Amino acid sequence: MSETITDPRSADSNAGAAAVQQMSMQQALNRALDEILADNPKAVIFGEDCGRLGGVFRITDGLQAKHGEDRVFDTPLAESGILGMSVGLAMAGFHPIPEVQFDGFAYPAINQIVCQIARMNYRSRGTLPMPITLRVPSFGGIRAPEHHGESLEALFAHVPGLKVVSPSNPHDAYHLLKYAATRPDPVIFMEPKSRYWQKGPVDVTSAAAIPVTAAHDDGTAHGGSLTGARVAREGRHLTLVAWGAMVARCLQVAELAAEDGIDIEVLDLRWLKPIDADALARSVGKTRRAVVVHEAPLTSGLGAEVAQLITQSCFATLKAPVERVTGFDVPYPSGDLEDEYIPNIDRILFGIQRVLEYRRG
Amino acid sequence: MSETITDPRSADSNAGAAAVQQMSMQQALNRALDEILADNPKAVIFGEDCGRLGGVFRITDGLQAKHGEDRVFDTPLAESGILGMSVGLAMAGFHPIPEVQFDGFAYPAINQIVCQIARMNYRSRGTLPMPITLRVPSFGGIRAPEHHGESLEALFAHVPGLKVVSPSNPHDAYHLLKYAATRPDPVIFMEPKSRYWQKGPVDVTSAAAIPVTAAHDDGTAHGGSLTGARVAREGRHLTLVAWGAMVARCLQVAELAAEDGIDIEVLDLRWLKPIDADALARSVGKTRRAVVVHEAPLTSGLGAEVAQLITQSCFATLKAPVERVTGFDVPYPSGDLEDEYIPNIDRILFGIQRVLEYRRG
Amino acid sequence: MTTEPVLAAVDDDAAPLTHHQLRELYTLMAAVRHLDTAAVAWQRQGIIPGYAPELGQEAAQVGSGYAVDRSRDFVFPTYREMGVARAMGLDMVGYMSTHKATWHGGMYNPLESRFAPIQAVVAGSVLHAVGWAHGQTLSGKASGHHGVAITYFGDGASSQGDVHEAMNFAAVMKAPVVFFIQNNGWAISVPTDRQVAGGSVAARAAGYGIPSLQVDGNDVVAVHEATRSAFAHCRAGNGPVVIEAMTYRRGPHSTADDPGRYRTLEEERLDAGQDPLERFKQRLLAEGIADEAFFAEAQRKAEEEEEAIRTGIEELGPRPGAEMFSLVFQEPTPALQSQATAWREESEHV
Amino acid sequence: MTTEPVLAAVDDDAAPLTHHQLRELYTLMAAVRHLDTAAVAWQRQGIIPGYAPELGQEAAQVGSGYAVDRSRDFVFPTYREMGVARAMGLDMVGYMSTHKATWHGGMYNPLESRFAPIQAVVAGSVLHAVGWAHGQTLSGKASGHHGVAITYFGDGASSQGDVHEAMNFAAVMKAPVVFFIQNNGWAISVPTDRQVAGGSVAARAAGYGIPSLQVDGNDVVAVHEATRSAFAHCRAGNGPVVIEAMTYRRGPHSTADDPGRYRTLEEERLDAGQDPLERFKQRLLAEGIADEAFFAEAQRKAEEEEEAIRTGIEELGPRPGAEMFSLVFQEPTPALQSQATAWREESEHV
Ligand SMILES: Cc1ncc(C[n+]2csc(CCOP(=O)(O)OP(=O)(O)O)c2C)c(N)n1
Ligand SMILES: Cc1ncc(C[n+]2csc(CCOP(=O)(O)OP(=O)(O)O)c2C)c(N)n1
Ligand SMILES: [Mg+2]
Ligand SMILES: [Mg+2]
Repeated sequence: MSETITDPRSADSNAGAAAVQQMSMQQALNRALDEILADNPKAVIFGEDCGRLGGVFRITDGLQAKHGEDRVFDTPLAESGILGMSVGLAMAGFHPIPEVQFDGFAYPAINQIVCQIARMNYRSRGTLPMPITLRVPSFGGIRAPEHHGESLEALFAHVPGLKVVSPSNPHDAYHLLKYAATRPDPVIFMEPKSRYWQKGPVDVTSAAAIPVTAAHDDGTAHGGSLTGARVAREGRHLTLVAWGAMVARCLQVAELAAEDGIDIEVLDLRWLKPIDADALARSVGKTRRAVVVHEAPLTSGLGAEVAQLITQSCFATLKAPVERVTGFDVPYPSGDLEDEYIPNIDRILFGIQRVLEYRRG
Repeated sequence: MSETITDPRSADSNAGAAAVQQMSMQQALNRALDEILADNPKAVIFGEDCGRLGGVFRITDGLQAKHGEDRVFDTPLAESGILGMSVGLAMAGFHPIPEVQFDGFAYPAINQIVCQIARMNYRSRGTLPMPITLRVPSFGGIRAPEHHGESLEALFAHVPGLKVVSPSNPHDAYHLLKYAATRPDPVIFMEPKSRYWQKGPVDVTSAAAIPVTAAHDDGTAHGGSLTGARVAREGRHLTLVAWGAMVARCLQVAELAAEDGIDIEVLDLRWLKPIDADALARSVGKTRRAVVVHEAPLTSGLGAEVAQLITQSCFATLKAPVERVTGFDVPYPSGDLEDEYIPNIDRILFGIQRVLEYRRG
Repeated sequence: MTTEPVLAAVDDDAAPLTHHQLRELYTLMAAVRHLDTAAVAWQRQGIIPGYAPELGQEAAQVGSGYAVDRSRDFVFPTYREMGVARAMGLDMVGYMSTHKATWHGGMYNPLESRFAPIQAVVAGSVLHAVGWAHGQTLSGKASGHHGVAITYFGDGASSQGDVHEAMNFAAVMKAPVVFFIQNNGWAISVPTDRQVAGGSVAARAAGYGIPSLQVDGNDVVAVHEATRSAFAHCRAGNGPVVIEAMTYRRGPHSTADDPGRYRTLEEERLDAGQDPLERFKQRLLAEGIADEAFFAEAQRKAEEEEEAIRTGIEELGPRPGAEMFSLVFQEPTPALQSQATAWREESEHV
Repeated sequence: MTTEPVLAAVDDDAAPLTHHQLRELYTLMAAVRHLDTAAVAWQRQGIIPGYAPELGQEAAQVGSGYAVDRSRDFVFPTYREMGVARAMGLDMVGYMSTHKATWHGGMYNPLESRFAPIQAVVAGSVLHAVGWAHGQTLSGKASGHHGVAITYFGDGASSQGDVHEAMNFAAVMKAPVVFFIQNNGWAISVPTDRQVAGGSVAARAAGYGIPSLQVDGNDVVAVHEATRSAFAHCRAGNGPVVIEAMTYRRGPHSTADDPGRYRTLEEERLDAGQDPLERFKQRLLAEGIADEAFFAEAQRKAEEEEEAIRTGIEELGPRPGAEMFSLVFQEPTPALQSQATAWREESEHV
């Protein structure tokens, strides 16, 4: 299923002559979970259809058979139950890795997430940590039924006590999940479901970032630490800030813009809480122009926070106000209208144009 | 209980020689609800302890006795139940005015609010409107137990299909509630519970704004329409943007700053969705400096949206990046630490100072 | 501890079903079976992106839907109530449009058809039914004339907190609502015995003082009679009723599902029992109520109907993008209107 | 429909309470009664901003809390379980600090005291108990040695969806958890008959196949024995138990409440029944287990204890503001650290 290719850039990794494998994000996540279960006897995976079925997206495929029904199990159909139970398991010393089947079904569990998971460490003055990694297949783009295409990052990022991360490619998915699941604090892990089946290079021996796909590998991308943002493409004229499935789209946009001589930097934010404000400052400090792209509705979306962080740090040099290209302030629509809703290449290009053509007064 | 004073500025109201009465916000809201029930036979009020007790804050005091148990009733203790039931009542032609007892207890109902109340009109292509006015005693400042001092506006404002409003004074409370409860769309009505017992002038004959308290009445305040923001105090040097209980605090700050010759405009946003972007542009277009103040945590709070709207419209003339003075990214603390958490006068003054002293490069 | 609550047997319309009605029930079931099977094929052919088959649940759905009085009752479906919709005479192109990904809630008019928009949140609309039903009480119609709400949900949904809140609210308020559970053995891959502690959703009703009926969900007449008497009980002002129709999801959860991962064909065969359509056919034959010519005609009509619906679905174009904006509110906001304008300029280049 | 599930009567420690234990129970109840009454006075005197009295619930709380084995069990309280805390020997200054508005969850160590942080969300921690209990099962201790979770909640809380989800999860997973309901007749102003459809929370247990006990919550011995046998049932690996202790909230909901708005003093007198403390005293007297000197001594100790706690509470200064930031995460974030720095500079002027 996964072919091995040799990548000269990872020669510095532990493995000596490193093996970079092609795998889909689904495979990368599955492998990460497998290793997490093997490494930590206190890690447990559960949720709706996670066990025998291996999850509706097969992220937990084969894990029950391999690790047993005590480690990977199905729960009754109740999200508040799943998350509330996670709190108790964490209090008993476990590292729960619950799954909410789709983004929109995190809402029934919000009370447990906001008032319990995010606060138990605080409430208990640090005596009851909540090492819970909540996996949420997220965002749209797969022509799914209602409530299966939601973007909840702005909500999660606003909640004190939560950390939030979203990988954009298989390599990051593997490493970020392994990182998240070894933390002592709760992490919401937002998986871009429209990218589950896309393959990409994964270096399991080193977390240092490698580019998203060979097509966009211009040899200049670099990573920095797992806890921060990642420069997915270097550029001089404008920074596109994105996360999840929008990163790949922004890379496409950058390729197109390059044809017109516009050199775009793409910053994959990865961590949506805490946001890597330094990376934003570094990138836009250089490019002096920025557009932030997300699928969630505009108003009170995370784009506002990103834009404000950029404005705060780069005000003196910014050439134009930060633009936001986002979903609209409308409920996520049915499949037929999905492409009208999610920021598409045209709309991102228009946003870039508005920034480039901005003139004061 | 309420004394009548004559206000020359309301001479243009319907009542000819108008009667401006002093009342608390609790009285103003109670009176508004009483009139709403009298005016609209389809209006129904319900929630936990709303009936016999008249609500833990007495906002529905006496209404059950006056209008009957079919119009004002207690429900079992279940917020999802209360909001889910509201959807059905709206489908049956009623105008539900449910109460969630405290901000933090809206979380168990978020699924019904976000996925049902906010979407039913859309899902049904306009055939099943949701004229639901959800009253939420909100924000902190009363030394209450955990989860009784939350600010959910950023969450609500991000949800497509909801409108969100928060009054800062008794006059607005009366008129905004009557306005909200006659709309065909769902409105989240966030009541600043720390202001319930503060008295102020209410002109029940005219919605045109009157100043918050006589102390801050410099004769220059003006209102505009009920659907927009309100200039609570005019000023030339900097705009403080706030809502709910923070408006009164910003007015205090403005008085203090005036002693140092700093002339501050205070904009009471009132509507948190949709935000009155024109009023922001008008005010900051004039003052060229802005600080937004809220109790909610900083990250992904509504202050980011407000700041970004200001930056977007005033970029060319803005003298400094918009500052945010907000609660911290920590769970709302216990009473002893509440004053450390909520933006206080000092912290707002520091924010103002940062903006005034900002120098490019 | 508590005594079992009993259903007030005040079925004012309790005459046994006529032969005509029995044949009508069969015709409906045949139409539903054929349309359901066809919809799965449509998905394979790329006509629709997905579908949730109700294969095996025709008796439960048609039998109950047939009891609804469209002049006063209201139905709250899930995503799998095609048979109820058809039994109530819905515009089936409008219904199926949700699976074409045209519009989430479907394109039929829920107010006129007395069938709420399709609901994708498991247990999402159970409380709506309670609220709607309480609205009937508040409207002060005399007992015996209440409109009744019927809310459909599954064994899986019964685990959701909202179902508990709904049953408790309904019982406290004596709301005229029928909780109609189709216990089809599965919630995606999770079997009922890992889902429903105690083994029966109906058994929970007693804890709220609500009368309940557990009925053979593969027997259309039994389902219909149970539903009819539940409606009569509610209409008379006696409060809610729980019906649990024991049936079996013979197909996959949806066209995206692969049941082979969690049950064998042999298990399916054993657990599914007799096919409800075939079983009803045998009964009608045995009782001399219908003959082979009748069944052939029912099948022909079902095919004709399916063809018309498929044509309608194929002709259904995407909705204009402007509807994304115009249908959010009754009173649109300036902010949203300017987003609509920007969208039009950037996407339609006007 | 279903047969009533029965409690496996495997109380391995089923010896009747000794006289010493009975006297200890009384001493605890007296201490709790006195501290509770005093705390209301503290609020009036401005020592604490608020308090939720448990007047009348001493038997339910002390009787059950006394059954907890602190070496292996874990307690999940609400905001009204002061009597349980005291029975378990908690640091009562730490406990009371939540009412001083020092720290929401209280200042005691929940891990060491086996008493979870005070919970202000109604029904908020019921699911936690199930998760913790399932953790005991997963830890693979042999049956008979399970740690048991006991979760406290009220008649009002029983309406919340989370309670249903918890009971269903617990029953499906056979988790060793005791659901301990104090049905005290009221949820703020709403009486049980407008809250609990069917009239009994315990009666709901049968629907999940969970054995339940409804017990006189004003009889400390009855409560204790019920709890002890429930623990034994759970410990032996037989799954969850529901206990409903029928009692009465003799005081206001909290010091901010005015019960006169929803019940008369006459109703209170009639509904409350006999005072649990007085009743137990009469029994001990009648059975010759304790004499007036003992009761006087219990009262003296209670007063001494209350004084020490009050002193502790009065001496409790506010927590340093820096804790707002340092206790959010185990691994603090740079963003939060810079907020802490800004706070220090602006608020402490350093
Ligand atoms: C709140 C929520 N959680 C999860 C899902 C995903 N989901 C859709 S259908 C389903 C199973 C439902 O089972 P059941 O209630 O028995 O109905 P059935 O599908 O058998 O008709 C699940 C888990 C959802 N739609 N809503
Ligand atoms: C989720 C939630 N909703 C509402 C409240 C407000 N509230 C606090 S206590 C209470 C009544 C609880 O009644 P019950 O469960 O019977 O417990 P009791 O107070 O009688 O001990 C209410 C409504 C809350 N704390 N949490
Ligand atoms: Mg099912
Ligand atoms: Mg109670």
